[in-house]
Amino acid sequence: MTTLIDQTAPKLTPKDFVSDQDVRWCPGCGDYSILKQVQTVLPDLGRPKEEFVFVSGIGCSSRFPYYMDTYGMHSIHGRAAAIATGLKSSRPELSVWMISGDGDSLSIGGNHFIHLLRRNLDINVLLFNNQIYGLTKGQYSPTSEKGKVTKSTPMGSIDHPFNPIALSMGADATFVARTMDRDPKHIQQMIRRGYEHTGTSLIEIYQNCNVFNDGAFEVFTEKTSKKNETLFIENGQPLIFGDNSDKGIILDGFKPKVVDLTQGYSASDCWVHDEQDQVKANILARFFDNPSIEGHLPRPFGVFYAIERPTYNDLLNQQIAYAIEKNGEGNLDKLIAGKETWTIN
Amino acid sequence: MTTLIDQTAPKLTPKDFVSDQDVRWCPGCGDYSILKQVQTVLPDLGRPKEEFVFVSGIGCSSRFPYYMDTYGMHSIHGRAAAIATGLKSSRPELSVWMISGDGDSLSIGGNHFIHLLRRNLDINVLLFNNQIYGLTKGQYSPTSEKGKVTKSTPMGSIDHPFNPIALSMGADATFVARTMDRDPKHIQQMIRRGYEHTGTSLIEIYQNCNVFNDGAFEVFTEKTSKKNETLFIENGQPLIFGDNSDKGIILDGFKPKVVDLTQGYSASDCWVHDEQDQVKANILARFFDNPSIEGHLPRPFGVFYAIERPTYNDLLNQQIAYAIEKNGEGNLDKLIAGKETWTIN
Amino acid sequence: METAEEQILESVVIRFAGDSGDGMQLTGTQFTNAAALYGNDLATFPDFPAEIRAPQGTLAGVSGYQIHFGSKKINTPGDTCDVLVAMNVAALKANIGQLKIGGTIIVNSDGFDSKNLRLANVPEDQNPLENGSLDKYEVKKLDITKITRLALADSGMGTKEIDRSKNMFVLGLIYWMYNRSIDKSIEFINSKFKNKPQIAEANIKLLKAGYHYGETTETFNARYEVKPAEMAPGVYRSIMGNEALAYGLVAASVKSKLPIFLGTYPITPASDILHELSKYKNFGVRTFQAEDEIAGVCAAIGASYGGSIGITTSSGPGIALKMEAIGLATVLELPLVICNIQRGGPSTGLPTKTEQSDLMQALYGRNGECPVPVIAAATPSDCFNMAFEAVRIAAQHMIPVFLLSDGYIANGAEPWCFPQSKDLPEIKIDFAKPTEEKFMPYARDEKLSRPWAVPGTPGLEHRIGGLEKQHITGNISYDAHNHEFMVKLRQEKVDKLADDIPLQTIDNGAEKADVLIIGWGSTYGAIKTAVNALLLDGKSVAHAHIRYLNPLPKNIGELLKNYNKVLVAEMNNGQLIKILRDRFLVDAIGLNKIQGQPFTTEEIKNKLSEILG
Amino acid sequence: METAEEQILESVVIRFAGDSGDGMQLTGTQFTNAAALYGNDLATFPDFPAEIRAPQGTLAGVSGYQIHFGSKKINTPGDTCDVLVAMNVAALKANIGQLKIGGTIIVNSDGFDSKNLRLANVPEDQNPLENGSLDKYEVKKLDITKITRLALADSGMGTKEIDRSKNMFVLGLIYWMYNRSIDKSIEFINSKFKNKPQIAEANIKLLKAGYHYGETTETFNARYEVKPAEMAPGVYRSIMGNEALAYGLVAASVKSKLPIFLGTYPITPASDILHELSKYKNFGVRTFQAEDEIAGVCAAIGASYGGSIGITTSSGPGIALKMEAIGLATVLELPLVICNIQRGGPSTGLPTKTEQSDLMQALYGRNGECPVPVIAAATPSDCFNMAFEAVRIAAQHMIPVFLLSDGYIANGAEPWCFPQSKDLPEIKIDFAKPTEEKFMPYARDEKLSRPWAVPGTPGLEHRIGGLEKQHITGNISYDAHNHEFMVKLRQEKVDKLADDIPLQTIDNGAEKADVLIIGWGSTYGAIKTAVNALLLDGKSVAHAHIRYLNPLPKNIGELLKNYNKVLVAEMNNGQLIKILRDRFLVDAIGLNKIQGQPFTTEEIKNKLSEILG
Ligand SMILES: Cc1ncc(C[n+]2csc(CCOP(=O)(O)OP(=O)(O)O)c2C)c(N)n1
Ligand SMILES: Cc1ncc(C[n+]2csc(CCOP(=O)(O)OP(=O)(O)O)c2C)c(N)n1
Ligand code: SF4
Ligand code: SF4
Ligand SMILES: [Mg+2]
Ligand SMILES: [Mg+2]
Repeated sequence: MTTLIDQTAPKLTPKDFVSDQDVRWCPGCGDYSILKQVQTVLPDLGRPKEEFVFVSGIGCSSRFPYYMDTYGMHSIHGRAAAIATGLKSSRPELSVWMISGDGDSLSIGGNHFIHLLRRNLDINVLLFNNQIYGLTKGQYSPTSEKGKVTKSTPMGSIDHPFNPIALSMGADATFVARTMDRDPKHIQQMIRRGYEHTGTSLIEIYQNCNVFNDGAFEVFTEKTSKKNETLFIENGQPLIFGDNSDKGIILDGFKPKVVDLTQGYSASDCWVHDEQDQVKANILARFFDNPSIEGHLPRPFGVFYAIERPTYNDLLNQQIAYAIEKNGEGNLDKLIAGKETWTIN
Repeated sequence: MTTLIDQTAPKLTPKDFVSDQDVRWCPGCGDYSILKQVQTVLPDLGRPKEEFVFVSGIGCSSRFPYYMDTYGMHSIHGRAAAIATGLKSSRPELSVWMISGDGDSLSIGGNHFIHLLRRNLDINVLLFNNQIYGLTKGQYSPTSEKGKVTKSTPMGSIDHPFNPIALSMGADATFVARTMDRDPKHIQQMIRRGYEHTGTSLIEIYQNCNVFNDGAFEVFTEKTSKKNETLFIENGQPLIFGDNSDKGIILDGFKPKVVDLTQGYSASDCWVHDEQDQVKANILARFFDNPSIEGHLPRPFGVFYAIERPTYNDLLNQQIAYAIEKNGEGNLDKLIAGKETWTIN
Repeated sequence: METAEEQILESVVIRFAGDSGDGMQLTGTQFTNAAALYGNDLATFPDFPAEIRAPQGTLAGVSGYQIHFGSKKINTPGDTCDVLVAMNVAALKANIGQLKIGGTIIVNSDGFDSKNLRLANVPEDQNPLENGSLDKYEVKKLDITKITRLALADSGMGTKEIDRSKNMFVLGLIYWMYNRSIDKSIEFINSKFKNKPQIAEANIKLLKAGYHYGETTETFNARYEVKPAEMAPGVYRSIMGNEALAYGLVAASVKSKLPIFLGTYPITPASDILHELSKYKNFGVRTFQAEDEIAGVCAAIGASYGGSIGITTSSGPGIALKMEAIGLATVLELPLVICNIQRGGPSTGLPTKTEQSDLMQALYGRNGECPVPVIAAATPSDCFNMAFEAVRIAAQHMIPVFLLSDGYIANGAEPWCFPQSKDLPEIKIDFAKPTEEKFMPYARDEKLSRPWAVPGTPGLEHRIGGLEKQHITGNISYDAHNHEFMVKLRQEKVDKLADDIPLQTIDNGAEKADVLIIGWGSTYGAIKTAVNALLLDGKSVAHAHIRYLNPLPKNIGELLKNYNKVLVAEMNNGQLIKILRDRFLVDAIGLNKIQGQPFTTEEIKNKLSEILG
Repeated sequence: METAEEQILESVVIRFAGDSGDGMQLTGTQFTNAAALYGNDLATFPDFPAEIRAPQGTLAGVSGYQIHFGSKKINTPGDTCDVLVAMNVAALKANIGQLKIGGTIIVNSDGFDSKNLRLANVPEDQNPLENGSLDKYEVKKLDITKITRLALADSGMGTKEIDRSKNMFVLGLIYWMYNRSIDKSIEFINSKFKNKPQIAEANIKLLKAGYHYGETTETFNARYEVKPAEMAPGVYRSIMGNEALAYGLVAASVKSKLPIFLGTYPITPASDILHELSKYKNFGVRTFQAEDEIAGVCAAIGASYGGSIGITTSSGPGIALKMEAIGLATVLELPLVICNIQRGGPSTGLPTKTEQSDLMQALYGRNGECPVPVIAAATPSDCFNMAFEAVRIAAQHMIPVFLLSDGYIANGAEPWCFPQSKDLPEIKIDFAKPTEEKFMPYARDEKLSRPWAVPGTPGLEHRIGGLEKQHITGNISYDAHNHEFMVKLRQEKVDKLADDIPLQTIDNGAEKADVLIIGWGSTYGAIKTAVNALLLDGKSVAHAHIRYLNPLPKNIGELLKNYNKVLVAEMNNGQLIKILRDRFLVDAIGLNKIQGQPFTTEEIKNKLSEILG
């Protein structure tokens, strides 16, 4: 086992991040691709691997840490955010990653999720959204579309689903992005961006569960429909999509509209993406129609929003440092004695 | 004890909603006013009082149900939303009210809170926000401002606070409003609006805790500052405020700006409030600056957003009705026998 | 063309084992139905991995289904099997230990190629089909994959899809071996693939191919006949525990006229109750898949307050989360049924394996003095009875009731002579009605139960909550003596329930004997079989099976005195035994198995024999 | 002007009682400090309502503070009081039952007007100051309100503000009665109102007014002297349980060099530990006020994984919520300290009252077989020792540890001869270090403890989780025998801890006697006093106080055999007694009080006398 303190140590490769455990997802599961992309990006980040910690909850996706040859914890359902918060607050120098599913983070773990976002701990959150409970064999999840027929909803689900991007914006997240299992390059890009962001980076990843919810994201991932149904957003770039980059988004007042760039509109008419604009990020978040609806908007992928705000871990550790600076390191005898003592001889 | 089934029964009065229990809040607490306004509005709603149920969690505010002579449950910390969900789903004809505090609903109960909003049960939520934990004697809450010194934050809080209106919007609430303990007429108005809304009505009420967080909302409630610091929004009306209604809000692109209506601008230049506009409601939700900041925006009060969406309780009960219509009322013998049986003689 | 000789057997145990993707659960269930319809008594034991589909070919991915069927009374799925179907090396390796010496192995030889050997960690030169290690068994080597592909060569289906039908060949073969008709399975296939006629046809083709293979080839020199069992007259069906539990709840709902409200969150092995109940909307059953377990139980409490029978279902980790709310329900004194389908713990533990280790949690897992009734089902069909009982007790006594089941009986099947609706007792519920006097929400009847006054009833407006309440009025009370009084009253309410439950009986054996073995829950079948055998041997032993764990039946103390030794068998590290020792100061001995697997009859027999000396 | 005669008393019990807004807690605390500094031994008992400020004048709003101080050893706050300060009718009504016949009542007569009578539900014609019902006491009627208003007439303060200073007058008067200096309280006032000099001045003025009132008027014909107690030589301070607990944690942090991470959510009566610890950032203490209890404990687990000592604090309902995560920590085998400051249950129960009813929850409140060590503090200062122990055990044995305290000792005070840092033992912790061999996260040392390998250490990368783990490697294992092995191993790990804790001692009385009374936790003082009295009477009785509840000290079984009868006194409906009966089959008798109030010495004496016959 190589020791990696040495800065001149050989550069890490993806293989260094592969653990000795058999990967046990169903053949064809979208989780494989995400695992691979993470293992691809990590060696490039220039950090020794002992500094990475992957914390997950419970769910198919949450098995992830077992497959990474880093530190890791497969915890309990919904609580990864809280565990990661404790770890990052007390060990701010570590690179902490949270792996979770739509059930894990938006159902049982919803509260920790929104609190993590508002506190803005410097943690990278990969939210595997397959719009289903995979591990428990196919009940609907808080991101499943209304009307979905599953084992627990034989007459169709009646829950209005969460829009994870909108929810994250409402919880004052400082970094919000979306990507998909079938676009390796894009996942890698998003993971890198998330890593570079100081604060909680929420990356929603559309992930196909080919056993219980196959094809949920097909229109976004399949070659035939992808270009017309997805909108890849990049900071400073106009919102353009379509088979031949022939469609654009303009804002008509506050209403986004699709325009045809071959018919009178040009790229310069289009809305230019600004990652720091909260209002516009909120509008983009609402590009969330069912793709079967006439006149629907394409689904955005990329970084919706990214701003800087002090992190909870920094603030906490600054208070510690300041307290020591101001009062000196704690003196146990003084503490125990308190303000008033008396002596008996 | 009068029986109220009789439709010709005498009209109810506020007194009919006063229970026989001593009210035990601290003298001066903002909760008193809210209680009074609810007791004032209820008789006017034209519903027999046995149809009202008040469900609360734990906190000073959550003692509320004891003081109402209706059905009620003082439950456990954070869980009022879940209990109310079960009650309303199974008894949709009841008028269900949820009483909760900023700790109760945004700290421990945060998950049930956002799920209630997305499911859109027809429940009226009164969220008493005093930006503190009152009952446990003064720790900071998820709505306390950063830097707040409390019993648990001697060096000031380092948590970025939730913006309850923005969070509710992010959770796809269908009715979002804000009011304050010190404006009885406005509370009454909001309660009535909330009651009339079909779906979850979230009403945030700024409530002064004069023991542990006195004056938190002073700038909004005190005569001297109120007019300049608050913005009362009404559907279809321009956003105007100020001592002599001399200030207005216009939108400069997506940026709201305060303009002087005595200096070149008129009411017709101002942004006209539209309760059904999600984008604008989101912008209004972000009028949330610290009032001590130069050039800050006034704090909006009123209905931010109100749209119609089918309620969970209606959809559930429709499925039940449809199932009965389609398959006939359940036959127990058939159910137990299942598809295949055999007989032994 | 009857080449094979026919033998009559009293009972047979078959174990189907293959990869998670091989459809062994389906094969097992189909054969179970056929055996049941034929009139055999039977018991089954599905045993599958925690992963949805663990990597193909590995030991972790092996999925098994065991069925024990016979012409005599069958109480367990069998300690060992007579026939082992093994679809690959891993399946063979994982299950060979359970096969009787001389037993039959049906292997798919294609599952023993280099790749499969490697995946199962078997060195190439130790292929069990070749190294003689199976000499003590009768091995039937068939290249089922090849046969399947050939049979469906011109079906137009892809290889992957074709391979998935392998299990139908096996099923057909086994039908032939045990002289069963394939008709019901054909019906099943047709209805399952109603919208995919091509697949239906392919499956049926293979089913028949399997059957014909048995008939045609000379691979099998014997064919077996297992006659119908002598069972009490009546109408029967095959039933699994979770199904029975759901039916029991619905039956109680019908008989009490209380609509069901299920508030729950999916978790293995309890989710199927949600799946079942969500189908019964025409019974007025409302199911709410909540955001978590806490919301599930709280919604059930809200519904109970509104006059429904609130139910919540889960397994260990989820039950842990519900405890605070169950405490609330205890103080509110509202009906609530908490079903814990136990699994291997602690923590996430062994989610798909069985265990009985949540008894202490049910009894003591809440803050404060918070007693609640706890009952447990003994067999798959008993889940029906105990679910019915749970609702009855909860609603008539205004109290939360724990119903314990476990993964073993939840997924196990047995024939069930099911009751008729008209023979089930009514569950009489009287909601409070307005009277002249001021309504007292904490007044009590002779059961110490308080009135159930539902919102909407004029004149009964009242408030309840989790703070200590004043006796009778239900107002908040911080009074010292009232608190002690109420704590004791809540305990007495549970204790008094003993008047409303059956006395403990001796299930098997004499009223006085050398050794009494006590069990609870799913250990019933194994204990029953073991004690039967020992009684036949003339041993002085008896079996009592406790269904009512809190309060215990009133006569248990007396009953224990009739035996020199008491053995308590549990699939945990000793929980009920603690209660019995504490209550009766009896020096009971524990027999404990904590392997995620039910007791075998042998294990129990051996321990009893050891004690009998 | 010494008009009053001086009497020397061995000990005195004073109870301050008034409205929640009357500042009785502050008055009590100030007097406690003065008595402590004077060298008295003492014990206190604050007793306040659940509401922040219940409606003024009502019984629900009465707040009390009792102090027992003396020149002899004081173990309890006293069953009854010698002096009762009653600021209004409600306070008198609620507390008169505790006053000794012939005791002194100091009443604020203004609090007995028509309004106050009405609020306290006392009919106008039954004013206790007038109807002779107080004839058996010595009543000192003072219009404290009037005096206060007069004294501060020209302070420029409003009436409401002025009235709030009433308690300072009372304090001054009591200082005079017991011959104490007012200087320390003046210092306190000056520092408390540093930024409000006007209020400081007003308070001091009244303090002096009270003192002078005693000196000048002839209301009091006696003044008392309670000499310093004979206590072991050393440096003392006054300490409350929650404070001591926080110091104990910090001390253990210093001695182990493990930084503290507290993950918690406020709840009465545990919040003060959070308040205390949040002040000690310069000790590297990190406090995290989480969004709920689950997040609190989970964050602590995360921090423990990172090499801190993770701590979580709560009371009953919050502890219930933490159980699933504690199960996880048990399987992860990470250090974790769970402090439960118990209060009256079940459910929300009696939040500000004391109880010992969460022992079973600590032992059994999780799913699966999930044993953890449980220890309990006996007195306010003992909270220091046991908190130190909890950290030591958790960190050295890699295990979650429950530390039980309760509302009574958490808020009660006593003099404490506190230890010096240098005299506290080191807590040696060895984090795992990389070696040549592959790292095995579930390898074990002789304590059966596994290595603590913290992220950031090169070469020790490993994954842990809540699924059953393979022995040594820590990999997921569904193996049947491994599971049983691991369940038993986790139990053995707890059992083996018995080697690392002190043997049980007899606190008081003989090694062999007629009756042994066993207590745990905060009942210590009352039992001690009762047994002392009986021993002086020559009774054959002894007292053992159990601090280590799981595992029990190894010698307990032996020890029990030396007594004919065993009495187990608990502030619950019988919990430890269940464990002892189960484990040792001893027919122990229970003495149970479930009134939200500690035992009185009398109650224990009476029960013991009854048993002694
Ligand atoms: C406390 C608790 N409740 C429920 C479960 C059962 N459970 C495990 S994973 C899961 C949901 C999985 O869905 P998701 O988080 O979307 O992950 P996926 O499997 O789809 O990747 C559930 C309900 C559990 N393990 N623990
Ligand atoms: C499970 C649980 N955790 C913690 C508490 C303690 N507790 C009671 S109320 C409360 C917070 C109160 O704050 P908020 O909801 O804002 O209500 P307020 O008192 O301010 O009206 C807390 C922490 C509890 N009762 N139960
Ligand atoms: S069930 Fe779905 S999400 Fe889970 S491993 Fe299989 S394909 Fe992936
Ligand atoms: S503590 Fe604050 S919120 Fe609570 S009753 Fe008193 S003033 Fe109101
Ligand atoms: Mg999912
Ligand atoms: Mg609050």
